[in-house]
Parts: sequence; structure tokens; C-alpha cells
Amino acid sequence: MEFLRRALNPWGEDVPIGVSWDLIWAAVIIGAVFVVVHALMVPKKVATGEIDESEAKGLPEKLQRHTVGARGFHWSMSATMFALLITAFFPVIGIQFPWVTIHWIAGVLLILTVIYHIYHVFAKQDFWTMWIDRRDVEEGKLGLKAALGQSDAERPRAGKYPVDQKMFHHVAMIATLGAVVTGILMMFRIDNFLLPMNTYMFSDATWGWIYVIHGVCGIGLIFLVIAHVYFAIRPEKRWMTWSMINGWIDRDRYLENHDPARWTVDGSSQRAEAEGD
Amino acid sequence: MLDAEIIQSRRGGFTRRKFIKGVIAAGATASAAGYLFRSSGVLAPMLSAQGAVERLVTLNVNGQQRRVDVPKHETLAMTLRYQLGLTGTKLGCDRAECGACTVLLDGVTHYGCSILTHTVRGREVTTIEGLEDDGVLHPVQQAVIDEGGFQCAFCAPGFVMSMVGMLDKNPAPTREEAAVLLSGNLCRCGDYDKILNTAMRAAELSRSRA
Amino acid sequence: MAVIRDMIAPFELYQPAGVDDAVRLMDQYGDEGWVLAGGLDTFDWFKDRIKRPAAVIDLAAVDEIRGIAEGGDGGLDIGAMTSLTAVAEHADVQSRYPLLAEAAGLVATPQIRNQGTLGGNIVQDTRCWYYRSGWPCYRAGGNICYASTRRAMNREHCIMGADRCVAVNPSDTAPALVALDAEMVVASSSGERTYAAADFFIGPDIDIERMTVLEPGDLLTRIVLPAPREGARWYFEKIRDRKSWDFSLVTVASMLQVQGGVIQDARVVVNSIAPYPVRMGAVEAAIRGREPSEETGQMAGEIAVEGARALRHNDYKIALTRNLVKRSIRDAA
Amino acid sequence: MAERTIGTDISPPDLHAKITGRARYAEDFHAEGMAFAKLLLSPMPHARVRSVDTSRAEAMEGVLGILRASELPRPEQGTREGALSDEPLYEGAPILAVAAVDETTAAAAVEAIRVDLEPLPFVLDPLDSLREGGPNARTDGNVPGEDGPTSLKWPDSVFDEAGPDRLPMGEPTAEWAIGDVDAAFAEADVIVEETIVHQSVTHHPMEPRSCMAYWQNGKLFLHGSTQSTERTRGPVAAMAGIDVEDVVMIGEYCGGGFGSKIAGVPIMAVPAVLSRKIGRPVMLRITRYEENYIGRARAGFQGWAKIGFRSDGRMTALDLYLVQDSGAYGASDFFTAGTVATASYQPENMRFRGVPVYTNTPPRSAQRAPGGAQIVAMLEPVVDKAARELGVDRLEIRKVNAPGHDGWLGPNQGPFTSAYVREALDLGGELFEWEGRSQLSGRREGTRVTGVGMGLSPFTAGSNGRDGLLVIRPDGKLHVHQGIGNLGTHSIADTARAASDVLDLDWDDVVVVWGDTSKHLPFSTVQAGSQTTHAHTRANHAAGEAMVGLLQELAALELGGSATDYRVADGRVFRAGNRAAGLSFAQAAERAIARGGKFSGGEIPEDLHDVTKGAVAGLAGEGLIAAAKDNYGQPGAVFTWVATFAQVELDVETGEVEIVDLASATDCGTVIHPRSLAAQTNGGVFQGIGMAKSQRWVFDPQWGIPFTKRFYTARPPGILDVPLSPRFAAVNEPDPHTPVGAKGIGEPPVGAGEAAYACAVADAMGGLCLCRTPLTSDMILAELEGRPRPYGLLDTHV
Repeated sequence: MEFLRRALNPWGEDVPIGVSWDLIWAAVIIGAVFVVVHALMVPKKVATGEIDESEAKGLPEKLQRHTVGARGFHWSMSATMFALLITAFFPVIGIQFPWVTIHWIAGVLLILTVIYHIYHVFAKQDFWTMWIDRRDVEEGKLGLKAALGQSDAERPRAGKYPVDQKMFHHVAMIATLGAVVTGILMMFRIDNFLLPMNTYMFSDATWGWIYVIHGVCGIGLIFLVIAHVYFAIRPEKRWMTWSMINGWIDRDRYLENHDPARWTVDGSSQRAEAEGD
Repeated sequence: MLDAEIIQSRRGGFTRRKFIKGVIAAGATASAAGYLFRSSGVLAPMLSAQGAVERLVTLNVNGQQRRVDVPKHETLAMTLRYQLGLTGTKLGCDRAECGACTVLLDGVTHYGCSILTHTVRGREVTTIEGLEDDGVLHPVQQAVIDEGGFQCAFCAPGFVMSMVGMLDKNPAPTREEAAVLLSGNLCRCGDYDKILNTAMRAAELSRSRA
Repeated sequence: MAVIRDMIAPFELYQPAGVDDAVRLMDQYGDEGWVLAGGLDTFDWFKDRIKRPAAVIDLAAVDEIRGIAEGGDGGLDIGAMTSLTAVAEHADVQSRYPLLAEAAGLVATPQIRNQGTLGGNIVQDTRCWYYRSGWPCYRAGGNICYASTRRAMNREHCIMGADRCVAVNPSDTAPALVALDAEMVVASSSGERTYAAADFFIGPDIDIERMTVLEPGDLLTRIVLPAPREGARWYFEKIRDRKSWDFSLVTVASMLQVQGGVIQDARVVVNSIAPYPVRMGAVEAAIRGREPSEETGQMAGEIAVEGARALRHNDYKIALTRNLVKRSIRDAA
Repeated sequence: MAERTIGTDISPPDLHAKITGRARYAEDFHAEGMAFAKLLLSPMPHARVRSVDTSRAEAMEGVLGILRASELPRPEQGTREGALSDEPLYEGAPILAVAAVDETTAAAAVEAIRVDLEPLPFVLDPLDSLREGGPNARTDGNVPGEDGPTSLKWPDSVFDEAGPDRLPMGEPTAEWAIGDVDAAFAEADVIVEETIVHQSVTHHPMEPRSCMAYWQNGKLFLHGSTQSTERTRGPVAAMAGIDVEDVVMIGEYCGGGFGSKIAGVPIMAVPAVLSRKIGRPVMLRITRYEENYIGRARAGFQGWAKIGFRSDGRMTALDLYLVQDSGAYGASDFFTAGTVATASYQPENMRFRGVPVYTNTPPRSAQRAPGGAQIVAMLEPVVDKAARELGVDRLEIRKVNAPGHDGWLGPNQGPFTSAYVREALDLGGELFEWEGRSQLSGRREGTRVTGVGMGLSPFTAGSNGRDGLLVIRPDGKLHVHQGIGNLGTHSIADTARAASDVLDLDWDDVVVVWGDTSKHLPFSTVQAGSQTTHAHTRANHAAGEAMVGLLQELAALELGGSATDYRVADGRVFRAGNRAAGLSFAQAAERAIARGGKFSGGEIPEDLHDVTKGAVAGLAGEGLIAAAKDNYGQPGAVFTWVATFAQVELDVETGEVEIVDLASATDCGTVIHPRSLAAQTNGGVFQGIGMAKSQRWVFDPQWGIPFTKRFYTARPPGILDVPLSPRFAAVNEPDPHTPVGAKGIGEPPVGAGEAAYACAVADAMGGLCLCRTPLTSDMILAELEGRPRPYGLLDTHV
């Protein structure tokens, strides 16, 4: 299998022009295999319902996990992401429609949501909640061992975000930023009202790598989206998925999965909602 | 034999017999060898697949049955020139743009450079060499002589063939009609005026002979 | 790698005797196969060594799709392998569809018309010289349109319908067939499909690598013309740099149904201004109920070029399109 | 008396072969064991070959050899252009060649070769190269200097001052002046000033420059397409690095040259040297695609003209500045252009300035009226504009300015041998009915507007001092040996008539020998610059007179009496007044062979060129042989003028132009072959119309690659693009300084056709001069519609 699509430029030089579309299928297959293997291998961690009542003291029934803004960001990002992936890859696999305008407009919307998100995490949220620290690494190691059945040790409770979710975030962040940055550059190559056409802004080899990166990121996102959707619908994670819809988790879930020392929730979800964003 | 041929031509003034001999001899050696596609290693892997055409074909050229080994991607102009020794069919562009390679297929003008030899199996191919009838010039050829047609004349065989095709279609064309029917041929000397004179004269001669 | 031109790369050759065999071979070879009709477009690609198929399926012996026959409902049924000369000179085509006879008769040169087929003329690839040079543009699977850059040489390119690629459809018969409301019959191993001529051509927004709906394995077999309309006036004009062997800069084909001095119905099609023959729906709507006069033509011309955008070197196409649409209404015979 | 052949139509002796397919052009020769060569062309407009890996190609079965630039003798003269180069200066420049048993293998081998190229800066527009910091087309410079190329840059202020639409005029490399233009402008009644542009265009002869070579007994036999046969040996010898005696050049037919194959072509070196290297005959088929690159092109101009007139239409001042697009190796068109302008207008004061700039585009060479056609096409519409302002008739203004027999040429203001220019203008005006037709100017019918225009085009048309060589063989025929080539002008036959007329011989008794240097051909002109008719009617006339002398002398020796008692006519030498007392040519040949000495080539006139001496020696003993040098003298420049008149109809809705009538008249001295003369004139006019109307060059500026590589993109005119019945007339006044009175015709019609078209189109546009070629329908339409021009006024190749 080829990883790159290459071509001879007008001067006969061999340059990359993009990523091999075969990788789309690779991403889908890897995603599917991951899902199947994970589904078969990793036992569903059913909620034990055992919580330390002492920790529950003073906590409201519903605890806010995601602000309206954060949820808004998530869902608009997911909408644009689906739009982008569909417009990018359906035509390649033979479902043809005029996709370019939708694609770049979705891309622009994605950029806006990302900008909002970046602003939001820096200005309103605690940037560090997504930071992977030493305890996350420990958590991850133990979690992995537990998952592989190598250890009976309980996986330690996470902060606001479990380490696997943090890792997912970072990988997705890299892929998205990669696609976004290259995508902005690519807009110089198409007719749009935002950026002037400047086809020869870079050398053709450089352009080729930009397209490769865009393709790699896009195809990577196929896998990431598959994995993400899979986890979102797994029964033991559905509470998290719900929290992305309604914003809160219940106290038991909180105590069961999160270490109050690492994620301090003060106040009720109602209060947070009242404050809004 | 080919050296002899060259020397002959250098001495100038072909007689008809010498010429025909030369052509046949060239055809004989060439079809054994195949000039352009003598086939070194490049064609070797190209063994015939099931159901594909056979390379050995019989062509009807100027009223003669000619058996030739034709690579599948060979164009008629190449076969005529390099396998059958009929170099009167010229290659000016090799892209169906200039008409120097014009030949008749069943009496209809075609660009010899842009049709596969295999495609013309079973059709009557006529080239410039096939126009003379027992030493008598075709009316079109005679018209060229009468009108002193052509300058460098590299386009001439193609134009002559187009005129032959034209007369078949329209035995009494106007100058305008002749121009349209000859518009698939290019003359870089720009001898179009004389060419049209020739075409009109050819029509006249052809009618008087008929 | 060095560029070699004017040498056809070797291939395997098939000469099937029927559509079924041809389609079977096309399926067998898929992307590696190439359908050869008249060959005037084909040999360019082959001689440039840009296309090097493993197998060529020569349709010369497929007689079932050659010739012109009476169709149902008073129309004509033209086999895709019918030569352009045969189309242009056919008595019925000349008398009932002069628009098509005219269009076919203006293709390239007599020799090309003798050999080139109606089907081939319809499905021919664009003549964008960047693409034809074998450069890795969008249409060739790459990531760039060389013809739309700021300094590109694009006198012959699009003023509308572009989407990254700005190449135009070069066919002379295509606009005539769209104007005549013809149907294209396509065979493949999964059976026969029929398209309205207008739907047969696709733009780069749908598929940047193809100009028609045909995919590997599809064969255009017949062109079906509906019965000629009563009271139809027609107009065809092809503007080109040379009067033979040239592609059009702009071509207009129109059919007007005029009754009582008023346009009842119209089909106005312009080619070589977009990647597909452009049916001017807004023009057709606007001229209905009006007299085919200079004023109506002027208005139609203005509507025709609404939204047209010029590239660096083809602004003239806007004026030319406007004027030709005007003429096609004013001067329809 | 035999019928005088000069002035009558003949059927050229090569015509039969040409229309039966027997005429063999270069690619029609096949030799036993012949290998095929293919070229590897540069994919970049300017590059340096870092390294070449031929290992994969060499390993291929059937590959016989590879030729690199370093294996060819380095050309030290002229443009220093080699057939192959390791520093390709234009996209498509041949880098190396591969020979293989067949072409398929050769092509596959070329594709298997890896060439590592270092891209170098390139330039397509001469003005870009003249800017400070602008790229040079060659690593050694951008303009020709005394010892090879040198770098010329103009300060930014020159460009800023000119703005985008006017030619920047910095320091020129060539400059001359007559009188004082500035003073003349101060007094002029009307001054016109224009930016003028002429494109470059490929010659595109029908026959590409294919060639086949083999070696026998140490001699190189080269079958090639060349305009001049005998004069091609020298360049081929230099290319192959061998003695000229060892070159046998065979070129019986040349499928068009137009200046691109004057004395052979550089690419001939490839089969010549490669066949020696691999020990087999080598055929190099040149494709149309390759012809586009290596087939030569006319040099283009970006220019500026300012012209002052007196109220009567007399041109008092001409100020001309030309920047020439010289391509990769240069051309001298620009200089000729300035000279030719004087032959049109005889300006009372003139300043000429010019800069030829190298660009990374295909090599230039002479193309039918090099420089002349361009300047005529560019200036004639400007003169029309002045005529309009002055209210002077456009034919009249040309007559006012045209040279008479006391006219002068160029910066040195030397004389012409003859100039029946006004006569030609009058004749053409009558033929075209100028007076009536010029009234049609601006007439509108429907969407079509009539335009009427004319162009007057001068060009050099002769030279002197060549040799003639005649043999009367025992077959009784006069064999005229012609070293000139046979490129379709019929000059191999037509100039032979000078000899047959001197000998008063029937044309049927003349055999023309040409096309193969092993047939003993005399020293000739290069067949270029329209010299041939003039130079070789003279040389053959001289040889004819020498032959008459020999016949008389021989007859006196054989039959008694003195030489002056004998006359020559009808294939006999006989005593005056008694036809029976004499010798037939057959008898004379036999007696000459028997006597030997000066009669059959044993003694050779001293003033002959070495080549002719060698030819005579080679023929010695084969008949009665007369060879002579043209010593008639030539007291001035030999020039021919062609005036072409055109009526066009311009469709204002499409910009399309149709030429509805066309007429040309010429002063080219004595008419030798009326039909051929008319054909050559019309053909030249059509070529000019093609350049003015449709033919074009286009490059992508980013990549430096041309797109007009095919006929359908280059657009030379077809039979439907020109009028079907052009008319023609010749003044037919002999040039008094040459025995036959004939001058050449090849070159000047091109500019005349181009100018007539440009002027007629401008006339149809109400006198609006676009002053550029080609004038395609899109440009015309943009102008008519008042839409933005899709090109800059100084842009070429759009």
C-alpha cells in the first residue's frame, strides 16, 4: 500500500500531491478492528455503586461537568467535523456531490468554534484540567494493566477528565489543528471570498506536504471519530455522554469516577447554569 | 538491398520499375524486421491475451493483399511507411492535424497517423502510390502537373488524396466547396490558391475522363 | 523522468463484435481498459504517453451501434459509433435536426468527421492545455488548477461553472444535443440507463476528473432524438480562431418554438464557457412570451452572462456569450 | 529558335515524383540495420545537468548507444548552439540522445534515464531580464556582447518613467541615426507615437527536421531536410568534427524551411555522430512536438515608434526603439528591422535603437523576412493612423515616401540596384481598385463592418558571386548542376532557365541535377534571404555564356573558322547563316570528351570557389563542361517590394474577421515563372496573415513552458482562413544590374500580408490601431466592447 500520492510536476520533478486515499479504508478498518477488539476484550466496568459516603457530604445531587459553552462548542465542533469528514471522503469513495463549498465553509465554522474553545479554556475554564500530569500517567498505567487483566489493582479515580479522555483530546487536537492550519492554507488555492487566490504561495513540493498533512489529519480524524463515537455509546460511559448533552453528572458518578481531590466541584449545576457563560 | 536503394535514388530519376521493385523489396525485409517496433525487450511481455487480436494481419493496400506482422499499437501511417515501404504517406504532425498522412479507407479520407492498422483490416486502403493506373496518372495527379501545384510538396500526397476523396463526394465542387473538403490538410507554404486551382482542374479532368 | 511524446505505449487490443462483449471487456479491465471509438481524442492521450492503458477495446467492429434509424415517437436513434460525417450528411438529420447537422459538420476537419464518431465527440475530454500537458492538476488527480492562477494562460477557459478546475467542455455536438433535448443511452454490465442530455454532462463540483456521468465500465451506445418540435427555429454558431481544426471559443445552440410571432418555448445552450454545456434556464424563462427581436435578444444576452466571472485572459467570453445568445434569439431561422 | 523559357510557366521537373509518392524526403530513407534515436528534452526552461544516470537504459535489451553533449564538437562560431546541451536554455532543449534497435525501445530507454537537473533562474519576457535584479536567460548574460553574452540592466527609473503601457527605453546595445530626429519632430505637422508589439512564432515547416545518417568508407552520408544542399556540408562537417570533403549531403527535397533549415540544422549532429559511435545507420525522426522546440522561431519585438510627417504625408522623422526577444541563442532581426524601415519610407531623419535580449524560449533564426515582416506589420498601421490625421490617402502616403531608383537603404544610405516601388503600388492599387474600395471603409451591413487596408513590404532579394556549372553530356542534354536546395520555390528549375535561354535551348533538353553533393554540385548561395533567384540566374547565365564560348571554340576547332563565326541555338552550335554546318550538343559532348582539357573539365577557371573546382574535377571527362563565376557586379542592394491590399469584414458582435478580397503586386524584376511567382507571393502573404490573425505563441509564466506545441494550438492558417482567390500582378521591369533582370520574392510578401490585414482590421475599427500581432478575435471584441484588455500593451505571447 502506498502512503502518498505522488506526481511529476511540470518540470518533471517527483513531488507529493496528497495522502493515499487507501488510507481512508485503513482508518475505517483500524477503527472497526479497534472497536471490535475493545468491545470483546475490555469488560464492561459496571458501576459498583460503592461510594464513600463521607465524600458525598455537602455535594448536590447534580454536579456540573460541562458548561453550556463547552457543550455548545463540543456539538458544533462535532457537527462541523462530520460535515467536513463527509464532504471530504464521501466523494472520494464514490458518493459524489458538490462538496468543496460546504467543506470550506464547515472548515471556517470549525475554526470559529476552535477559536472560541481556545479563548474559553484560557479565559473561563481551567486550562490545566486537560493537562496530563504525573498522576494521570500513573492512572493510565494502572488502568492499562487493569484493562489487560494484568493487575487486580483498582484503577485510581481521575480528575475532571480521565487520562484516556485527555489523551484522546490531545490527539484529536493535533489532528484538528493540523487539518485546520493546512486547510486555511489550502483555501488560498480555491476560489473563496475570504482569502485571495495565491496558488503559487509555496513551492509545489511544500504544497504537496500541506495536502499530505491535511489528508493524514483528516484520515486520522476518521479513526478518532469512530473511537470517540464508540466510547460515547458504550454503556459504562453513557453518563459522560449524557453530561455532554445536559451538562451535569450525578453525585454518585462523580464520586465513583473522579477523585474529589483532583476535581473539586463546588456549587450545584443549577447555579452554574444560572450564571451561564 | 537498402544501400542499393539509396544509391539508386541518389543517381536520380527513378524509373517506375525500379521504384516498384524497391518498394516491394523494402516491404519484404521490413515486414520481417519491423522498423519502428523491431521488438527488442519492450514488446516481449506483450503476449496476446485470450480473445485479443492477432498480430499477423492481411491488409488490402492499393489493391494488393499484404501480409504484415503489426504491433497492436501501430498506426496505419507507420505500417505503410515502415513495414510496407510506402513512404509517400507523410507524417507532418502525427496528430491528425495537418493531413499529410491522408489515405483513403474504402474511398473515404482518413488520417493515417490516427487510426490503428488493426482497425482497417478488411478495408481497402489507398495511398498516393496506388493512384496511378497502369502508368497513367490519376486526374488529380494530372491536374497538379497541369497547374504546377505545390511548393515544398510535403503536404502534396495528403492533399492529392483529399482531392481524390473530394471528387468521389462532389464531382463538381465550387471553389468554396472544394476548400471545405480540403480543409483537413495544411500547407505551410500557403499554396492554397494553386491547390484550389488544381482541385478545380482535377474535377474538370475527372469529369472529362468519366 | 524525461518526457517522450508521439510514441504510443504498447497495449493489448480487443475488437469485440458487440456491445455485450465490449462491456464485458471493459468490466474485466476496469481502470486499465480504454474504449476506442474514432480515436481522435484517444490517440492524443496515447501519443502523449499520459494514458497508458493495459488494454484497448476498439469498437470499430461493433456495428450494432453504428448508423441512424427511425426512433419511436417520430424521433431518430443514432448509434454512438456513427461518424460525424454520416450525422452531418444524413438526409433526415439535415431536414429534421439541422442544428445537429450543422454542429457535426463544424467539427474539426473532413478527415476527422469521417473517422470521429458522434459518441466520441460527446464524451471527449477537455482541451485545457495544462491538463493535456500531463500536469498533475485536479482533473488529473492532483491538488492544483494551473489554469486559474493569477498569471495563467486561460483565454480558452471557463467563465462559469468552475469549481477549482476551470476547463471547458469542447464538444460541438453536445450543446446541440442538449438544445434538442436528446437522450443518451448508456450500457454497462448492470444494464442500460438513459440520461437526458443535460444531465449527462457533469461539472468539477461533482467530479473533477470526469466530464460526463460515464464511469469505467459504462459505454454510451445511442443518442435518441425526440420528434422535432412544431414551429421550431434554430440557431447554431461556433466561434473559433481558425475555420477548420479548431475548438470553439464559445458555441451557442438554440431552439425556439415561435407561434404567432411569440416565443412559446425555448432551449438555449452555450458551450465552451463552462465545464459542461450550459443550459440557460433563466434566459429561456425570460424570453417566453416575447417576440424574437433584437430587444429580447439583448435582454437574453444580459441574463445569460449574469454571474459570469472572467479569468485573467477570458473576459471576452462574457461579451461573446452575451452577443451569441442575443444572436441566437434575434437571428434564429 | 527555341522558345525563351524565362517568363513562361513550366511544370517543375520534380513534380511528378512529388505527387506519386516517389519524392523521398529525409525520413523516407531506410538503411539496412538502421537504428532509431530519440532525444531526451529538458523539462525545465533553464537548468544545469548535475548528473545523468543511464544505467537502467543501458541495461535494456536493444539499446545501442547514448550520446551526450560532451561527445559533440563544441561549436565555436555563430550562436554556439550545440545539438545537445548540459545547460539547457529552454524547455525542450535536447540534453542527450539514445539509439536503439527500434523507436519503442529508444523511447523506453529515454524514459528510464534519470537526469538530475538543477533549476536555474529563467526569463520569458525580455523586459523582465532588463530590470535590476531580473533573471538572465543565460548564466553568462542576457544580451550579446563583443565576446559572447554580457549582462545589461536598466535602472528602475527607466521602467517607472515608462509606466506599464509604454516601452521602457534604457541604454540600447545598437544605435544609429540619420539627420536629427528631434529637430524634425519640432517641425513636423503630425506626430504619431505607438507602443508596438510583435510575437515570436515557430516556423513549423510541414516536414520536421528528421535526419538519417550512415558512414561508408570514412564518409558521412547524411539524409536531411535542408534549404541549401551544397552549403549544408560545411556546417555538418563542423558538427561532426570531420573534413567537409567527407560529407555527402543528400537532400533532394525539403519539406519547407522558411529560414529554419538554411544550411542544415544543429540536430543533424546527433545521427551523424551517433551512427559513427554505434557503427550503424541512425534515423532521428523529429516529431512535431520536438519541431516546436528545436524547429526555430521568428524573433518577437516589444517596441516603440514615434513618427513625424509633413502635411503632404512625407515622413520627416522616424524614431524607433526595438527590444528583441532573442530566444536562447539570439537573432539579428531587430537590426534588419531598422534597415527595412528605411526601404519603406526613406525617412528624412531617423533614429534607431535596439536591444536584443536572450530569453529561455526556443532558438530563433531567420524566418521569411526576418525583422522585415515584423517592422512592416508594426509600422504600417501607425502610418495609416498618421494618414488619417493628415487627411492623406493611405496609398498616396506610401507613394510619397517610397524610394525611387535614387532611393537609399539603411544607416549607410547605400543605393538600390532598382526600385519600381511606386509602379508596384500603382499596379496593386489598380488591381485592387483601391480608389473605389477604400470608399467602402466603415460600411456596415448587419453586424459586419468593412475595413480596407494595405501594406508595403520591402526585403533584400539577391546576392552575387556564386558559381554556375553546366555539362553537355553525350545524351545531348544540358545538365545544369545546382548546389542550391529544393525547398519548393522551383528555383532549382527556374534559375536553370538562365542557362538554357543563353544557349537558346529547348527546356525539354535541360536536365537539372540537384539534391546530392556526390553529384558534383557547384558553390552556391545558402538558400535564404531570397538570394537564390537573383544569384543563380546570374551564375547560370555566366556559365551559359561560358558554355556558348566553349561550344563556339570547339566548333571552330572541329569545323574550321573562328569561334565568332558560330552561333548556338536549339541544341546545336552552327556556323552563322548555315544551320547544317555545325555540331549537335551530343556531338559536341563527344568531341569535348575526346579533346579533354578545358572542354571537359581538365582546366578549371581560377576564380571558381574550391567547391566548384572539386565538382568540375569530379565531372571531368563526362562531357562538355562549363563552369563560371558570377562576375557581373552589383552596384547596390538588391531589394524586392510587395504591396498587398486587403478588404475585410469584421463582425462587431464576435470580433471575427473575414478577408473578402486580397490583391498583391510586386517589383521583383523580371518575372521568370509567373505561376510560381504568384504562388510564392500569395503563400508568403498567407503566412503573414496567419501571423497577424491566428498563429500564436503562449507560455505559462510560472513554469516557462509553451503550450502552442501543436498545430491546433499554434494555429497556422488553413485553407478556410485565407481568401480563396487572391489576385496578383508583377511590375515585371528587369533589374538593370543583373543579366536576367530577376530579383527574389520569398521574403517580402509576409510582411505585406501581415500589414494589409492589420491595417484593414484597424480600418474596420475606425482607425483604432492595436499595433500588435496576433490580433485575435478576442482582443478585437474586447476593444469593441470597451471591456478590459486581457493583456498588457507590452505583453507578447498571450
